[in-house]
Amino acid sequence: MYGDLVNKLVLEAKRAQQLNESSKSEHLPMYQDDLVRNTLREIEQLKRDAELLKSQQELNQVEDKVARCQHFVTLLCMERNKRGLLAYQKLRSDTLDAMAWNKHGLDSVTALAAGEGADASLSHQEEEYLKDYTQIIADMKSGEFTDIDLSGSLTPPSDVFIDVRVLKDAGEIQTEYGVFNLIKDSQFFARQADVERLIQQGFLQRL
Amino acid sequence: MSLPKTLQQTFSPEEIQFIVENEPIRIFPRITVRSTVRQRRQRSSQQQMRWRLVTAEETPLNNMVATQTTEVALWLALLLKQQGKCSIVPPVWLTLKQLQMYIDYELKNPGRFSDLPMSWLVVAQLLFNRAADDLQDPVHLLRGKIQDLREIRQGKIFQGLKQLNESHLQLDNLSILEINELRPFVLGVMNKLKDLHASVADEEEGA
Amino acid sequence: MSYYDIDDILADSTKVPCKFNCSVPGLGYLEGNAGHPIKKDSKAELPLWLARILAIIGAETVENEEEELPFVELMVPDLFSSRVLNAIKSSPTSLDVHSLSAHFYELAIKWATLFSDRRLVNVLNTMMIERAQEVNNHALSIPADSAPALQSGTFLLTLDEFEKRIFRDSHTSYKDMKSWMLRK
Amino acid sequence: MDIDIDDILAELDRDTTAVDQTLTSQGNDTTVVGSDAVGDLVAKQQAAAAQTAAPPSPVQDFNDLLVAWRNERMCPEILAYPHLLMARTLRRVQQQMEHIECVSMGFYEDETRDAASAVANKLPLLCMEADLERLKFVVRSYIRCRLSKVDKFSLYLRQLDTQQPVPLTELLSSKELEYHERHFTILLKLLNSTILKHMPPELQAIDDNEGSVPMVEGPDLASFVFVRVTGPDLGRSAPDTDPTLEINDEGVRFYPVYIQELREEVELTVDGIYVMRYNVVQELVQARKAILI
Repeated sequence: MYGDLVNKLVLEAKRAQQLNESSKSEHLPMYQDDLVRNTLREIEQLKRDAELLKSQQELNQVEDKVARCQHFVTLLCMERNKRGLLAYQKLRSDTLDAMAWNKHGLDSVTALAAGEGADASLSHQEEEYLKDYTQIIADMKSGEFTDIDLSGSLTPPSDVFIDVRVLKDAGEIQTEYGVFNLIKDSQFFARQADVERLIQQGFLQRL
Repeated sequence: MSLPKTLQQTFSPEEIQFIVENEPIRIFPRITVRSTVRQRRQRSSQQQMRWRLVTAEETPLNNMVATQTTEVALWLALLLKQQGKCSIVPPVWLTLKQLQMYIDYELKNPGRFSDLPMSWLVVAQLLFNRAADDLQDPVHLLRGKIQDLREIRQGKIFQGLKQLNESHLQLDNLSILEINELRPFVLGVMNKLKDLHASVADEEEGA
Repeated sequence: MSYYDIDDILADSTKVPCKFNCSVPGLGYLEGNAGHPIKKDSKAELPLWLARILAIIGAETVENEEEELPFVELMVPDLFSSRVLNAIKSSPTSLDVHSLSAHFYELAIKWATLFSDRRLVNVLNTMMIERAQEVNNHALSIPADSAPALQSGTFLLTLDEFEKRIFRDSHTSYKDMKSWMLRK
Repeated sequence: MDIDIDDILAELDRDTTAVDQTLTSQGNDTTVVGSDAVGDLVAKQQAAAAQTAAPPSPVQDFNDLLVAWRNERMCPEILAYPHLLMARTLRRVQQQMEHIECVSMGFYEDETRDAASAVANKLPLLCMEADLERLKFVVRSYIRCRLSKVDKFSLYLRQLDTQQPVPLTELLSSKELEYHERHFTILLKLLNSTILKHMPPELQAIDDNEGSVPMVEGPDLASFVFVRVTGPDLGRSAPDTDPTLEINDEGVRFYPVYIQELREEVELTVDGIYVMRYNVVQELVQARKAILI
């Protein structure tokens, strides 16, 4: 039945969505290249059917109504396929957006730049998109918003200074406000804004 | 997405706390900051440090005199308290006697909520954790009363959820944190009820 | 409802019984009979996205015919049969909605829209409110650190996608609140 | 209206040794049952505003920003960008950062000279940093929220451009407009290269509302919101000044509203809290007579 293929794609999207919701973070399963391509092929087939119907109709003037019913069915099947394909891709690009706003974006972009993206779960076009979007965010953060750090924490600042513990050795780390020497299991008192990134990256743990 | 899904429909409890922290509260400073005009002139060369703030009134801080009560934003009070520079004057409703009165009211009026301040739960919680020694009554007893109040009110709220409908609800005297906790449920169900009723709305229009 | 909404797309793939009002050659595949025509008055289960449109459009009125039938006629699916509606009325919370359809409410809204079915809306109104109380009780009482779906008893397994979302969102809200209350 | 930076500076630098009138007149801790602290805060700002000249004080601006942030977060549509307020706020953040930097440099110099005053000065610095972080947080969260709506309504906003009573350039900031345009472009590029260009031309549109499911999603203005009715200018002005307020038989002030879809009239009393369809209270929210909570 037409539309079954794209249903698989949408179910795939649903699974990814559920996974992201239950884990409260963003994952992208492998891009379903085959399903996408076969769905596009189905659309081509439908388009040919539609044209065939049209020419038949012009030739032998079959009952108008029947021809139009057939025509509608092919049209609706194409529409359905289009909706499924776009929804699948849109859900993925939304996930990429979310990744770009948090550390995964930085990581994946760095990974891409380092040529590690070859076996990634993203399609080539998605890699491009992620790079472009990361650049848009970078540009948004500059200019009048420079001081705001748009990609900073969305948890309200409750304490300016906090106690942190070092989770892994990382030597000296230069931050905007000074140098930290990160030795595993040591603790120190730091300005939250200074160490936010290091906490996000898993070097430090807030006590 | 530039805003995590969890924050698109509601506030986090931390954000509610942040909102409440901007409300004023009275403190007893343990330091004197106010200097006379003469004093200032004398040390014009060596400038005395002043508060200059962008989210809260700075005047009370710059006029602080030890043991003379003044009113500052809650977050400032908590910060000064943490630094041992003030004690906090607990709000008048935060005593065993007052809380018992509220509890009695809640029990006597199953269909209404007592007019506790909008921020009662947040303020109580913050003062319990960070200014327990400033409270009039033992903190563990106060906690118990607050817990009782919360449970009684929650019971009533849940009773009230049977009234969900597609038109509207009036929820006077619910506090900001109680509202926030309920938000996903109430809005989720009411929006669906609205859609359900909208599905036959056209028929009425025609009738 | 958003074009990109995954749940709406899935709800639309639900098959509903239809009766064809005319014979159409080449549409046999719709009833699993590819290569053959579909005959007038024959029945087929069509996905809602297809059935919904075929049920409202028909041939345009030809001059000498007074009223044109649409291509297909929708028949009441089991989902909204009086048997099910009676079961809902007698005990909404013991009904296994999920086994009826994973998108029960969504479909009901679509169905009610198509047929202006006020009776269905009224039954569902009561059902939704009653079941929602139960969903809420579960969302509140299940411990914050447990995996809710696993040890939830049977009720949570009977939820449709809308109810599941309400459960998940409320559970998260109560959980966040509890951990905020425990914070120092 | 131009923003006069000198006025802001003058405001920030005003002499703080004067006895604050608003302070001595506040004795609200004698009320037994807690009054609404937001209302108190507002009254205080009103008094403060009356004392100083035209430009809003930092605290006033911050409170307006808080309201804008809270409304935006809970509102189904994207609200108009407060251009002047945001310009003042961003400017203030920058100046305060510079100020704190100056003070902290002075503070470290002081330390070598005069240990006692250094300790005394540490506290204000700590407070000022916390204060600034709070302002930055609200701005950040507010902008991120708006961007998520710009994305959600991307196509809708493009169509609005021509027919909207408020032009898009008023609705969004120039940065948001740029973001909108660029993000739409790369999204379209992605959809084009993976899907659209492989389809028949008649199926390539992404703003086609004629199909069985319309493609462009606008805000659902009938969504429910929690709203608190504050009275005129968020309760800063006396109720008598608002001709749209009515008084019922029990002497309670209310705004009459009408739920179009249900043909139902409702009285929204001042200080009441409601769960209501957004389109019913939209005007009250925009006129600062109610706040989404």
